[in-house]
Amino acid sequence: MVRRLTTGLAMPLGSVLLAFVLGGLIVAATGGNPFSAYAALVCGGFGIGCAGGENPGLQISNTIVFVIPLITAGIAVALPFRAGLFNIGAEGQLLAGSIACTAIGIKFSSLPSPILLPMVLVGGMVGGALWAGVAGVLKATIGAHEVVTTIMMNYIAQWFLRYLIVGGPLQLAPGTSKSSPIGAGARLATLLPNDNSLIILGLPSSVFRVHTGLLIALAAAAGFAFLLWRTSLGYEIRAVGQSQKAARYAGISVRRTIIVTMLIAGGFAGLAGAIEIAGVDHNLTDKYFSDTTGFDAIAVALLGLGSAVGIVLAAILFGALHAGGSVMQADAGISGNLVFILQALILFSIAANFVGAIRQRIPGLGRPTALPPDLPPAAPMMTEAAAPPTEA
Amino acid sequence: MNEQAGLAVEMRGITKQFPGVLANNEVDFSVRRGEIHALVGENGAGKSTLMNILYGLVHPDSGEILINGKTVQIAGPRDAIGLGIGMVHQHFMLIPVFSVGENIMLGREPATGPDFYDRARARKAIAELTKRYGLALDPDARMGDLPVGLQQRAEIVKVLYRGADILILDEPTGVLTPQESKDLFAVLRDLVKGGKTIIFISHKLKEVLEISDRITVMRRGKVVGHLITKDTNEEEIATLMVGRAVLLRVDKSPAKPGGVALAVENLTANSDQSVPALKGASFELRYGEILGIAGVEGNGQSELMEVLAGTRRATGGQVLLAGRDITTMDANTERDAGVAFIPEDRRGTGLVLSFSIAENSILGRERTPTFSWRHFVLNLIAIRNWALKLVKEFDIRTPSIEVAVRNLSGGNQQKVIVAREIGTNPKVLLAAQPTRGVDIGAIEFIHRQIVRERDNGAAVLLVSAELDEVRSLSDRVAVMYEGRIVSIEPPDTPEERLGLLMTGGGSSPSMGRRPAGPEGLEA
Amino acid sequence: MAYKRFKFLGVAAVVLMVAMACGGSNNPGTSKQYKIGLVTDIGGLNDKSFNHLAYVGLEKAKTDFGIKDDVTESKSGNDYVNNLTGFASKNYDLVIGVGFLMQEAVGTVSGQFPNIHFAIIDGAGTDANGNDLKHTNVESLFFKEQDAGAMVGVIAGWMEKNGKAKKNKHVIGAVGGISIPPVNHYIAGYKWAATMEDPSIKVLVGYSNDFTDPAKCKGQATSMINSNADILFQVAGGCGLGVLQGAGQAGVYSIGVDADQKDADPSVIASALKKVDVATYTAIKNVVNGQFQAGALTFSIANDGAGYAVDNLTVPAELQTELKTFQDKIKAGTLTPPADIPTP
Amino acid sequence: MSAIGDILHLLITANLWQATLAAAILLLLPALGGTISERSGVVNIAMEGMMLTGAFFGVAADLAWHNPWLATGVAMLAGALMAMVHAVVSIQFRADQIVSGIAINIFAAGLTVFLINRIYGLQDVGHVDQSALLPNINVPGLDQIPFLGKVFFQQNVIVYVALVLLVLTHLVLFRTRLGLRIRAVGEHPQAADTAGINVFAIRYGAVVTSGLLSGLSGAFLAIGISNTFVPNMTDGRGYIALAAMIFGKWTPFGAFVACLIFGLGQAIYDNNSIIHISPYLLSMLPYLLTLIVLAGLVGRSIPPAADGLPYVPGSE
Repeated sequence: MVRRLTTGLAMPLGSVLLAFVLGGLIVAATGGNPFSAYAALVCGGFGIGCAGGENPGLQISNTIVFVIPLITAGIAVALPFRAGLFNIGAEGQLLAGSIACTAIGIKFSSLPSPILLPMVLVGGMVGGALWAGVAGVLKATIGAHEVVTTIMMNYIAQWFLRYLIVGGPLQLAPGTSKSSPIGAGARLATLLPNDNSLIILGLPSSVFRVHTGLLIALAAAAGFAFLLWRTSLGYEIRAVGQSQKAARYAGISVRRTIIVTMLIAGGFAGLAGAIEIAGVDHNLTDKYFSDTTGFDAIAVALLGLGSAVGIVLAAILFGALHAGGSVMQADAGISGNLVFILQALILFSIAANFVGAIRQRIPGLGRPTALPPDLPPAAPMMTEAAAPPTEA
Repeated sequence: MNEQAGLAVEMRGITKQFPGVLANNEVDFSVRRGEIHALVGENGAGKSTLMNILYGLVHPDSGEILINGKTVQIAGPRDAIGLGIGMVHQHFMLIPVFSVGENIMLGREPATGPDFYDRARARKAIAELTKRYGLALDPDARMGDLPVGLQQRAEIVKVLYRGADILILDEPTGVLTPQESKDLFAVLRDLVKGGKTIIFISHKLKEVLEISDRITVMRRGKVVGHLITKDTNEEEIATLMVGRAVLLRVDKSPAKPGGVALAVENLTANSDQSVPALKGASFELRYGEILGIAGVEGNGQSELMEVLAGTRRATGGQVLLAGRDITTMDANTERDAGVAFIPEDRRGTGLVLSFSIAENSILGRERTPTFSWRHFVLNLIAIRNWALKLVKEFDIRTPSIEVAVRNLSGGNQQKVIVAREIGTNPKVLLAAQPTRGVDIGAIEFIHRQIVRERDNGAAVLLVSAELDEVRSLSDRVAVMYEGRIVSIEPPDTPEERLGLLMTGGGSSPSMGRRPAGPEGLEA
Repeated sequence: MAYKRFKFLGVAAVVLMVAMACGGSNNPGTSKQYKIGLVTDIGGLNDKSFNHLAYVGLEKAKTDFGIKDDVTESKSGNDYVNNLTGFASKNYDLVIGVGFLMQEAVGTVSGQFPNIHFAIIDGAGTDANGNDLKHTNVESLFFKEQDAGAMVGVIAGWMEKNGKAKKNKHVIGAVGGISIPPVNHYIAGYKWAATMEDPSIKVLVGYSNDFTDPAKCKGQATSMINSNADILFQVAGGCGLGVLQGAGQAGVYSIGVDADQKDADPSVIASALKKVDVATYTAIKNVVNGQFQAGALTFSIANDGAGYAVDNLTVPAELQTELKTFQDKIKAGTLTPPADIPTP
Repeated sequence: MSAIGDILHLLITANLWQATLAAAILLLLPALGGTISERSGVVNIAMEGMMLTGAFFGVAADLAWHNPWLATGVAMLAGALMAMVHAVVSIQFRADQIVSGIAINIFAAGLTVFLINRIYGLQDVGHVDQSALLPNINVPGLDQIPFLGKVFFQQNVIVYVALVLLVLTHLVLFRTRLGLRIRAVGEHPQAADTAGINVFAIRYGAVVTSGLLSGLSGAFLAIGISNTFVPNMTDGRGYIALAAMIFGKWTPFGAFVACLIFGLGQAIYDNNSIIHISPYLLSMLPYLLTLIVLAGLVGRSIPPAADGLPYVPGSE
């Protein structure tokens, strides 16, 4: 794995660098100062070199809060990649997870934390798993392409959520667009005491919103790595991803593997949603209408080359970008949109492996697809749609 | 033949470097106008690369090409076609969902009005061609429905339609029945009479000797010999190809058959297109013998092997393994029961190319107690030791077991599969095309391994498209035709008789598949 | 759905301008330069609605008081707390949150920074259950949208009654974005007043369930026009522009919302004004003058915080007086437009 | 009266079907583009981004020159440029075409807002006057036909154009030489190449065409149906068009039928001021239907053989 990492490192790093250069050009071309912009971005993301009096601790805390769901959601995209599946549905699965988590957290709000917290987290995972399972089953049984089905499931989740909290059963009160909060027992503790009077780094400790979900996310990353490289299932997932036929001839049930993969992936995405509810919001709000974690997760998975460590690093980058965007606007006066343009550029750059091209497609590094050397390309529409995996 | 005729093709000092491989190294190659010139060599010798260069699909790093004495630049197929060069590829360049007519016309379609495809004129054009060269085809048939023989015919007509004078045929007989091959040869001779020049790529020496006027032999990207067909023989060519004397027979002691290992009772199964492919095959396989299955590809051999291996569902019939019914077992259970399977498509189904040797060495066994704890957590040490053992025993040439098999030579890739399957001392060994596309050295090694298994008492079922291999390796030869075992013969049965049996008594060339269009068009 | 991310991306040049402006900002007199931070909701600065107006108020305050102003646009709901905290932690004198979507965030952050003044448009600092926490450092700026709605309702009703509309079938319409309080207040006043003017009137109310897609709102409008509505009131932000344009194409009248939208389409005869700029300006003024007052500040016709503009229409004297008397009655409190849509 | 009854009553009004057709056309154009692109073997989920870009530049150009036709041209050009990026990245660099598509959509959405800032600053994108909009045209005579007249002959000019393009696309794909080549490239690029067809040229052409059509749809949305640009005004239509394309099994008329169904859903919802309908179910409709089609309940949907596979010359 370490080997994979080092050999793969040049490509993602180069891609990010390239994206930032291009982004800088766009800023400059539109009359902005890329250096001050990036300086503010770094300050906002990592609390380093802040000119506008930002509190470094606060910035880092904010970044981490964004990073937590990106890690778990990133895994939800990366795992299916390994099986040759392109899960664009992390967002929908995340929403399903947060919905399940909230519903349980409200229904059993009186239960004590040791019981309720596991309930909401597992409930979130189940919700996400079921949402992804639809795509998995459709794929495994009649070969419906998962890219399309997951996109559709994303929309359905979106509208279902709106229904639930705008006039639906989960609505807090008429005229509101949020649910009532989950029980105290369903909430993840913050790492620092949630206390307005206790002063840390010159700020009330309650402003540091980093919560124990961080530990869960890191554990999830470790579990992902273990599953992939140290278990028979992971082996089978990778085998199916690299060659469905070979896997089938070896007696591996391609259908079962596809479904199981999607279920697990959905579980991770659902976990991301549950953690957001249990750790940050404590209720479903309209913020989830505009949530994009599940899409950023695609970039995270690609940039992380589908490896656990890579995902964590990529999640940190995108978390920092998100958190830094606001500061960049406040301090450097460059629109936060730049962050999204950067993200798109990074995607292009990885997808096309411009780096590889620039480096004359040096053998071993210059794989001209979105995916790192040991990842299969997203399966072509046809072979998938036309020929569902057959079993003996 | 007209010795004095000028050169149709002359390639000088062609060099092409692919990542890791020097595919062509200073190759000089020339073909006289109006001859059939055979280009022979083992897989990976550089034949196809050379021809792809001539056809503009690949661009040489250096060297020059002359057509009819004039230096030319061939940037792409368009240029090649313009120069009157046509190529019939080993893997047909046909679109199954298109009609024969559309396939032939593609790229040079007749048009009416603004740009409408003119079906009528297409029909007429094809009718003329088929009349001129006696190559009957139904222009409206769906290409996917034609038997290979006719598909190849369509490929040839396609090339002729483009006005080719120089035809390149890449391994044209690989997929043909002996009868279809004969027809093809007749066609080729006619074409040459009609003034065409033909380059014939093959590794089947008998055919080469039968059809060609001159022979160019390649080995490891270099030309190692120019021969006049009538002054040479199989041994000479083989020696040139391999670079050393090779014995074309397998030496093995007579078999000592034991009890019945596999009893196959009127087994039926469908192909991937879910049309019946196996139509009631019955035979017995005994321990300590090699039963070879001779047959034209596409007569149900693949399906038979897959059903026996448990990777394809049988639609009827019964398979008994030492008396135990295994008809409906899946691959894992069968493997546990002692059935090992060497699938025919090495790269496609036998290996996960991006996996390391170690990983491939447990493919399908990743949940066995040997390699995993509780069928879940992999035992990396056990896997490593196992892989090292195989590499040593089966002489797999590799720097380490962590190398991805993608980076191994075809022969070593095949050895990995053979090692994995034989390594567990199976009771029954199913070997489908075990030596397809591997160098002669590896062929010899693999043959020895298979014979050794037999001598250790295993029952071996062998399927091969190479009749020679079947005859030289088997103790008994079962001939398969139209999804049935039509006869079981001793290995020394003359090739002519086997060929006849393989073609169901050698009637129409389109057998084994649905005939296309009216029978009248055939032959 | 990746597009959702950009559903409400705002304008950055604004901020650019702000930055420049700040560079050369001179403030005569006052020794201390006040620092004011404005946080938009996901609508962004050019939502053609209250975020935009809040900024206008901020700009006015800057020229008048020479304050240092900074703006952060929230890219998603995740940013509210961060952006508010960002300004608070830098000891800004006033942090303004725009939009009721930010209620909970303001409630949280104002609790963490008791010494920082906060103001929130269209809401209060609440807890998760939506209860006002009544923090003493939070100024809640509420609006009586129903007042503005009522005034344009008068215009619509009067025209129907007197046959001044296009079809005169006594049918008018209102297209809302999503059925939420700020939207429904407008419609409530509109329907209420129109019915008072013309008892025989029928008021169609529809929701596009969208705030950004003009085509959706145009569809709503067209359907209403097909049902003989000839005056359409849009309460759907960017989506609502489709209403104005649809009305124009069908040759009927339309009514704008929040800001004066007479430029959006010739068919716009009036606009219901919600003077968020005034409110923002007032909040800042109070801080500068040391008159910050916690609790609710309600902006209505009475204090000129809400109102209407007559646009592409020459108002008959009769309607003039009608509007005048109606407005006076509301100011005097003898008439009180309802906050909830009346059901006949 | 019950909602069902109301809907049934609606279904016999010409107005509903007029609205349905208009809404459908908005989806049809990108769907046609997607069909052409994927028939040539390039997966295209970037219609959303191309449409959005087209909408923005269409408005910008119309505001500048007050000429809807010129503006429409600019919109199509803008869509085509976005498509070009997709083409270069996924054909030349053989990038994963889905990732490239996602990137296009993100990029377009980011860029348009970024440009609003640069060009218009705080003043919102202005409003195009009625005179400079793509006009609604009533076909003389025909528009008087009861019912059908209103549905088919009292529409925006783009609707007529789109219907022509629909027929044209069908003819080109399935009756012409060019179409034969496009499909050949999408089914078996190697075969096409060895037949002397320029695979890259065909694929570039197809992808760029999808950009032109998506851009046209963007213009229809921004300066035909509405008169200004609102960030993300396309509101996911590119994705619904994708669904329609699959629903229609990669055929123009199939996609058109799908678009009509989706359009009908929207048109019915537009009447919620008269009858009450849950917005949520109707909003889910297109996606649910697509899932059902994919589930094979309405016949399987089989894309071109080489759809999504980059072409490597000389490979087998």
